[in-house]
Amino acid sequence: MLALRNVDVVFDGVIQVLRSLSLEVMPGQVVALMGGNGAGKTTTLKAVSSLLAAERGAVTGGHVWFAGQEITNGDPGAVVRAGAVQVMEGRRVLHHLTVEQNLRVGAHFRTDRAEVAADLEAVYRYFPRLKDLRERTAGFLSGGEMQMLLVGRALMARPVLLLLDEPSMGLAPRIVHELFERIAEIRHERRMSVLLVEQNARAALRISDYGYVMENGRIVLHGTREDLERNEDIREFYLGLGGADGRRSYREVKHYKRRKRWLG
Amino acid sequence: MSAVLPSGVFFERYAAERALVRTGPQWVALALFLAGLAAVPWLASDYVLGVLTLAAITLVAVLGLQITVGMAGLLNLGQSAFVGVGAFTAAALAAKGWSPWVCIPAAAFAAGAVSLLFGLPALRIKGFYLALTTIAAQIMFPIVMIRLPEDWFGGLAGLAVDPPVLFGITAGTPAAMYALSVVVAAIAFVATMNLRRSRVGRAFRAMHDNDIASSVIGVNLAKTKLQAFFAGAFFAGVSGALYAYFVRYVSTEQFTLWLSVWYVGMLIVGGLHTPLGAVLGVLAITALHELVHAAGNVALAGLTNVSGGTVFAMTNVVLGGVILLMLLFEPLGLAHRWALLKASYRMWPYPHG
Amino acid sequence: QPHQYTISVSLDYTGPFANVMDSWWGGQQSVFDWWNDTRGKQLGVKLNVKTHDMRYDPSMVARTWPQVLSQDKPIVFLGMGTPDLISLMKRLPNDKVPMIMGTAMLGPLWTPDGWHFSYRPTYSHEFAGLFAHLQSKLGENRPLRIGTVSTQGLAGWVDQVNGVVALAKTYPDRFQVVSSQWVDPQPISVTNQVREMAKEKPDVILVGTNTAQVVATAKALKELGLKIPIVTSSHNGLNEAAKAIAPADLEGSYSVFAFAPYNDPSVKVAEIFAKYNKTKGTWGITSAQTAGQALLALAAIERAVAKVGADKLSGQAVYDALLAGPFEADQFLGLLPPVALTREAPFPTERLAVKAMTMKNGQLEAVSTDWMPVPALAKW
Amino acid sequence: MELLQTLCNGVLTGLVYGVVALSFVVIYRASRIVNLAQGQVVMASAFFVWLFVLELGWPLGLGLVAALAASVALGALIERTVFRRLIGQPVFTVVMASIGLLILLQGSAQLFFGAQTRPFPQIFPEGAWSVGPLLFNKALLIGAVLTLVTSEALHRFFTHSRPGLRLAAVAEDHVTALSLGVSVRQATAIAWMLGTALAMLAAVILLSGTVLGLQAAEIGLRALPVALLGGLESVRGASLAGVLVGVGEALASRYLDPHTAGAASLVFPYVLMILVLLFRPQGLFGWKKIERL
Amino acid sequence: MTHAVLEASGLTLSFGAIKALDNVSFRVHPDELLSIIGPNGAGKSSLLNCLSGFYRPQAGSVRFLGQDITRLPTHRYAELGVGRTFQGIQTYASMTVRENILCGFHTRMTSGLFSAFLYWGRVRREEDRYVREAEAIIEFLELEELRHASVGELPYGLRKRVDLGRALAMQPKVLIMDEPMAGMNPEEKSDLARYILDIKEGRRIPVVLVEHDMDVVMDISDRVMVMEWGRSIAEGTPEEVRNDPRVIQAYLGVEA
Ligand SMILES: Nc1ncnc2c1ncn2[C@@H]1O[C@H](COP(=O)(O)OP(=O)(O)OP(=O)(O)O)[C@@H](O)[C@H]1O
Ligand SMILES: Nc1ncnc2c1ncn2[C@@H]1O[C@H](COP(=O)(O)OP(=O)(O)OP(=O)(O)O)[C@@H](O)[C@H]1O
Ligand SMILES: CC(C)C[C@H](N)C(=O)O
Ligand SMILES: [Mg+2]
Ligand SMILES: [Mg+2]
Repeated sequence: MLALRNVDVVFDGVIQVLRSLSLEVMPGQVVALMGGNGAGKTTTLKAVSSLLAAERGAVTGGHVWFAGQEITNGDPGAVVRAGAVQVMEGRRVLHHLTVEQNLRVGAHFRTDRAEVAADLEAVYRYFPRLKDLRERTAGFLSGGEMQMLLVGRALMARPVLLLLDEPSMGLAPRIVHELFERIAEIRHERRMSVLLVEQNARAALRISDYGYVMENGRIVLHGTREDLERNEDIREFYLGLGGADGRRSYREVKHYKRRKRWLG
Repeated sequence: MSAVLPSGVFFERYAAERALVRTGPQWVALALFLAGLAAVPWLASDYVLGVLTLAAITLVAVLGLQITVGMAGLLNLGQSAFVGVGAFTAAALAAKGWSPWVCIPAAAFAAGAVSLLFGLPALRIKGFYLALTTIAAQIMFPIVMIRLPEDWFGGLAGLAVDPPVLFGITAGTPAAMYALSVVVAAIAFVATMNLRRSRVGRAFRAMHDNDIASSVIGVNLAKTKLQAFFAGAFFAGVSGALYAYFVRYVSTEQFTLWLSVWYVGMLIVGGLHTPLGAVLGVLAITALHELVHAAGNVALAGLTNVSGGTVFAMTNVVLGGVILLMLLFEPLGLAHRWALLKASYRMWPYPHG
Repeated sequence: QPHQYTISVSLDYTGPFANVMDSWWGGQQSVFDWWNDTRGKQLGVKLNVKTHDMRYDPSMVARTWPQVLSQDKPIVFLGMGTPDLISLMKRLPNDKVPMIMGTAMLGPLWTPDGWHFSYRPTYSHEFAGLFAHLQSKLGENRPLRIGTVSTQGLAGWVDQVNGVVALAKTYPDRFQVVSSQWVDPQPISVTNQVREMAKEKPDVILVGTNTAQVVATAKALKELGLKIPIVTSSHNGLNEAAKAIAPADLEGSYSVFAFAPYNDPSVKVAEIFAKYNKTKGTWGITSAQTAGQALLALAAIERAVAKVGADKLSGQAVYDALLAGPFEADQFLGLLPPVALTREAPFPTERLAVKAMTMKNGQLEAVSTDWMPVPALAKW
Repeated sequence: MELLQTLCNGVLTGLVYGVVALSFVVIYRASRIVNLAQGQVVMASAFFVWLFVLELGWPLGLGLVAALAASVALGALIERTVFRRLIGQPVFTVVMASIGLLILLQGSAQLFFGAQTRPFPQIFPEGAWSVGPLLFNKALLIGAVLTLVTSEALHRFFTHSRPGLRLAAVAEDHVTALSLGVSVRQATAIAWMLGTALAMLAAVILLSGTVLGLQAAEIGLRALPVALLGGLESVRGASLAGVLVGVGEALASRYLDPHTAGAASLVFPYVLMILVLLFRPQGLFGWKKIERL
Repeated sequence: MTHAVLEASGLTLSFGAIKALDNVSFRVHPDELLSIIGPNGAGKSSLLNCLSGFYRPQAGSVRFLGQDITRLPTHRYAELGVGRTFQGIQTYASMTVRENILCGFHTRMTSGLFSAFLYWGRVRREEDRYVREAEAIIEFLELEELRHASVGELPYGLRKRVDLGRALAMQPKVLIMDEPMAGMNPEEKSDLARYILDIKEGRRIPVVLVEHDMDVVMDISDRVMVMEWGRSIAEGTPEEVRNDPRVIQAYLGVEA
């Protein structure tokens, strides 16, 4: 489905962010991509969706394959039409359009009107709150409402590969829970693959088949969900599970830095 | 991109780190540069001297624009009207016998004061819409100037200006005007750099990046916007005063929208995010302008069958083209190129940070 | 070997007057080439003409001037328009270079003791000459009713109206300004304004600004079914306007200037232009006006050569020659009336006369074969 | 009655401003580009008309079609070489680019066509129709009708069609539009082709039967306040604001100019614009800026 | 519990038909960390915006240290000592980390336009002093490596930290934070939690925290207020709130 092979990404001609990164998503698979702040997760997604150019960045080495075609530094429109849709971080709704118009823009290239209408209903079913807000100007939504709208809008494109950048950010726990259930559900319904960048690793891993961990623009660890859930470091740093027993309270975190790096 | 210093250079005090000139080699370069500037009158022809003088005068106005547009993010397409206000003020006072020590500051304050009038809409109007109110300043400028009583600013006729007298010397020669303009431009440059690294300059930039967050941080947006307009026009006023002394006559036709557009063009080419951009932009555009002009005059003298209009239309074509090319290939301007060059030199031989 | 001297010329190839520059420069260039070929040879003088594109921009003039001085060392400078005047007026007496203009002057420049000269008075003087003529032809004893169309914002345009207003104040029994309309420089329609003005029953409408306004005014008159002659200045003469509208629509309109109509058979310069012109310009009002400018410069140079000798020409010598009494008309090949310059004004104030052309049956023809005298005007 | 005539003339003139303003709006609405060089684009279209109809002497209809094609081609060229490459750049950069374009086009027009004034073909009938005591300039009246029809059609296109929705997304934010697979390139291309076609219409209405010179570009500066007054995002707003400005200007010219020696009508559009913007910073019908924390 | 630092009473705010806040009252006491939680769109951010002067409530009042500040202009809130961080990214992208933090000192510093041109004497000394203070914050937030990095190029999480630094520079008497933990992994969250606790305990600045991460909220809050539909529906210790059936139903879901 999706394969990145030894991808390097450089911004501005001088700032290298991804270093020989390789990763793979199989059809129908949910793959989690984890890593600390600045590891390059968002950049990885953009390398796939070809949105680097707008920020003066480019893939300078390696190849990106999607659905059997090379899309390295491709045209974002073509990538979307081929079925890979990114939900960007930063709540980029179309501010002056209504919620429903935002959703419709998500399906702007589809000609199957009836299906689009059905998908719209489906999105409202996944996020009932959006249905209440359908006539609302999107720029006035609350942070979490925008986040729902973004995911809904991406679904309107009927993606075969959904690139989710921290979808749970800013969502209430109940909604996060529901969102991940939805994703799991939709993925089964539509045999959709998902590349999921998530800080909420517990929730993410639960619906993932496979996971990658990034540091400093490189993949430092990867494996099946079971492998990762068993890994000590993952448990500690991503799942927030201290050692073998349960969670350590945030109140008890010590002052000194304990971070252990996989790579220098 | 963060500033990369040559390895081995570090600072023991924060103050030293924030100084404008920081390393030994930088001091040497600065000294050489100043010596070069000082030597120009002995090396260059009167025309070149005139060109450099005008470049220095222009630089003052463009530095002002860098403050309003580059730092504070308030698009100003009426800078030449403010230059005009300065020029007329200086000319009127000079005609009454005041010395440049009075005329130049007065011009600066007058231009600043007028800019407040047009800055007021900025309290509500944002972004591109604001640019239009500054164009309005530009359009109203000649209409108002001409209608003011003749003994204020000369009315239709405009005003003649005598060469400035400084320290008892009449600065009528090209070399003296050059010296005056370059010194003032240098002061303006240092002042702009200083502004940038202090409280008010930071407030300008903060407002530029994110105005509503800034207001919650405690920046009084209304005041800050007016300050930004004032500061930019203040420089324009100084530039106008020098211009009056240089051309020795002021009339409304000299301060056109076209000129304002040029100022902005220079800032774009140089890079609007740093005062260095203003310097590079003014120098680059002036040089290019002169080059095209010189080539045109040669062609006109040599090839009598070439229509002058054709040759000289090239000025606009070349200069407009350069602005576009810069935006396409180096939207951050020459200053950014310069910074990258320095960085890659310092990090050599490693291509990426 | 002839003695070589330089004359520097200000042109505008990239500013607002670029459209007429070929003819402009052609007028000067052909006269100078002719002179070098003929009288110059006899006198042992060769004039090198250096052109400078000043873009009609005062700062360009200001920064080019030191170079002109040091490299060209001109004995005369031919100015082009207001920018040359305003940036150089104050400097010329120090630099000892006389400047000769080909354009009409403006009221505000009417100052004594300058080194800048024109054979033409102000635009308003020129209009006054025609108005006086028209008033005398009215057939009844009443003032000529004048309407004006102009634009605020450009000093030169406003001044033309001011001068005519001053004229009417000086001779209330002969002239009356009945309506002044102010319009956009590139108006979409001036029908409203012209209709407003028509209520005051003007005999003529003065449009001094630009061709676009002349055309717009003519169109408005046609739309309103009115026939009122339009009076224009030399630089946007009727032939420019006639490019856009049928000559019939300009029937009866005037163009006025202080030199002879270019197509007047008595104007010998036309032949010189035909022979010597190297530009793409054509013989017309513009080239006639600058040929006159060159001729005045040459007349002064010849007089200076006679006085100081071909080897000692200088700016001072030419300046002295300019002020050494009237130049008679025969020096100007039929193009100019006698020119009498004094220290009092940068242009002749005595023996002033103008000629005008009018559109008759679709053809431009001279209003009168004689020079029309200009009523005396005080500074306004 | 005279007042009525003044008002009618104001409306007609205003709609000429309106059609130029419309060309600003269309480009903005489809691509978020504020093109300060729009006056120069109008001038360029006018030169094309002159070229085909008068210089090459093609029949009027054919000449106009050719000029339209040339204008649209120019628009496409500008889009390809400049604005397509600026996709994703801040609005500021784009405005600056339009300033560069302004200078470049002004120079190029002089280079290719020269600066002399020249006739412009009579495309609409000359003269005026009289309706009762009122006179209507034929060219302006036809132009006004064309303007209104075009503006209504464009309004429908932008608000009720799927491509219109796509353009709205682009006008909102280039990067977001890209991430949705909306082709920003296509949108800018459409914007420019529509924009230049409108400029061509504006040139014809504005200049029919008058003179053409490099100064024709100044219409851009007259129409810019109109575009902002109506709101840069509003297609209908452009013609309405045009009417407001036209009528106001006509009244100012009639009642205020005699006392201000012509200053009033010259500054009127700008004063009106500033006053309105003080109360509605987004213009009469523009999108209100959304500020959230 | 003596007098309140910050006190809101009867705050009501609607946008057209939407009631973002409906008669909300609460107090923030000295040395306390008050968390506000609630479903998306409940009105939490709107409430914070009222407290920091960005929104004007249509009814009700905000009192700060005993003074009614409801009608003061926005920038005066900061001057008086209401500091805040923002939901999403609101840092200054074109400035360095240190410059961002220095901006926080805006109301504390005094130099004006003309003295800035000169940058001499008092201005210079003032800059020196505040750079030192900024460095203290940089050290506290462990941003030393990045002090000269341009914030626009920093990843999300670090920008949030810069945001906090800027708020600290405001030398606030109360710190308001809107979803500071969003987009962070547990490790980063624990760092930030530590910072927040240090701020509250070390600097004795009371904190108002809006956050969706229940682990964090429950661990570090002294008191929790729950909002729904613009109203406050519950208030109490984390323990009380966690077990409140209404809260579970509206907000936490089955999970918690
Ligand atoms: N446009 C850009 N120009 C320069 N550097 C950039 C740019 N975008 C990202 N970077 C750098 O690339 C690195 C990776 O950023 P990226 O946004 O991909 O991280 P991330 O893993 O998504 O982090 P987060 O979890 O905070 O979202 C960061 O160090 C960042 O500074
Ligand atoms: N400026 C505004 N204009 C119109 N409606 C607004 C505005 N600000 C907020 N709202 C509305 O008020 C309601 C509350 O929004 P608010 O941002 O306060 O929610 P929140 O509790 O912070 O939610 P979240 O957890 O999702 O950020 C929402 O429905 C939102 O659409
Ligand atoms: C070229 C001339 C027609 C210009 C105008 N009369 C002037 O002196 O500026
Ligand atoms: Mg990210
Ligand atoms: Mg919120």
